[in-house]
Amino acid sequence: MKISVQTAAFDLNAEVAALYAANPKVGAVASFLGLVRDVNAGDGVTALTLEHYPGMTEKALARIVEEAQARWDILDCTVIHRVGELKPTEPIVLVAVASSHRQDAFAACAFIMDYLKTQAPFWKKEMTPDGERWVEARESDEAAAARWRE
Amino acid sequence: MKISVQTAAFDLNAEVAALYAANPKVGAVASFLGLVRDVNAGDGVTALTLEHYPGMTEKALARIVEEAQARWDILDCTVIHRVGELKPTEPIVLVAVASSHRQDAFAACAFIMDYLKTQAPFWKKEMTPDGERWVEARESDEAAAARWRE
Amino acid sequence: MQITLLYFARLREQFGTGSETAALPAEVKTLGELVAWLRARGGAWASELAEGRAYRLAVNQDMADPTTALKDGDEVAIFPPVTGG
Amino acid sequence: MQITLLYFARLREQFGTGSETAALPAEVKTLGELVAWLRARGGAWASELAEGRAYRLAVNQDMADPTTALKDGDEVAIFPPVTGG
Repeated sequence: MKISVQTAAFDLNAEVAALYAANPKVGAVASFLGLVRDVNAGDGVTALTLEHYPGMTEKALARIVEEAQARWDILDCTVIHRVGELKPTEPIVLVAVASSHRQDAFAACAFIMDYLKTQAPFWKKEMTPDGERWVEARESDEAAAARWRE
Repeated sequence: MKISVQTAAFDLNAEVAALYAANPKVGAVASFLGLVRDVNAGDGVTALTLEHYPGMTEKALARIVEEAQARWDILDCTVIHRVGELKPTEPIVLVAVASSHRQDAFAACAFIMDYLKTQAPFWKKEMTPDGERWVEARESDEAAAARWRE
Repeated sequence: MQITLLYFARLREQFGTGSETAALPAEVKTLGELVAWLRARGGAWASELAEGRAYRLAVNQDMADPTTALKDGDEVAIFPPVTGG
Repeated sequence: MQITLLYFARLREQFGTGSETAALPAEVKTLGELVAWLRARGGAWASELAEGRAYRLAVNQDMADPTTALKDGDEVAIFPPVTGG
């Protein structure tokens, strides 16, 4: 398991290969890449600054991964979340889950993303032509996380 | 949209970047990588040979992608399936879906994989210490595809 | 009418060929009647296409079922349930 | 008792600080009582922590709620709903 909070970009090939190349039990890797968009809530976004709570971030992510491991058969997993200033089309987050079978990989990957969105202490500030603004949390993200508790 | 049936390996970085690097509307890329495992149904697997039905394969994959586009908001999508002889830990299939939002990307990616598993004319033959054998279709794959029709 | 027949994977191996051109008798008008006609060849044809065996049918590269009508020049494929991905 | 208080994102900006050390009066025993005590400072404290405003609480880097009891040396964080990913 790898959890990293970092300013640097990451190498998708290397991160995904690290999950399967040395383990021939892996039949499936589901992954998710979140990217900075140039528009949000109808306004142009020229850059994004990501703030986090050092210490709690890693702890929260580790707990989310543990819960995913308890629910599904996971062979390995990587969560990388970037912080600092990012431009449109830059990757923000990678969640990649390796499993013997695809259903476990898909479900665990979606679960980790839904929980990360509501439980991990990151905050986005957007730069727009009208100035800076903190991104508001979305009800739909709370609903997405809640469906795993049904 | 890119659909490819090929013997060559593919570059995950390049394939995924092609979906988002030039399009700042993309906020999410969900991807799935299927790999050759060294064990199946309890027996060791030393290699896999993938046969397909040239012409129908591409047509079937294009139809599956069209159905995904009709169901979800997809900005771009890539499906690559390899054929020929592959060894354990080698990638067999990549499905990557770009969308503005993660739920569409995840759902479309899982849907395409479930349909590919039951509708696209590929067949796997395994080499085991006891000889060659054709892989049997799994009921669970039919059930996975059927749940999208409910 | 004349059609092209394609076989894949286990069926290709069992039938000893991947393709053939067949001139169908007048009474063979549907995919289901075609399968029955092939089954009557006996041997691997009878056993692989027996009732209860799992096989799939395609006409002109689209999945099809036994009720599908055939026409001259069709490309018909018979193969085991698919196992890619 | 003495605790460390951390503020993030919009709250950090509105309060004009990211952290402080606070000596709590004896009657402040829970997170809910701590928030009420901070709210009584007025200004941004009153408006950002008003009833009905959305904020989240953590104690020693775990999510917590207003009923959570405080103890000496705790690291308490107050922040807006998270928006990463």
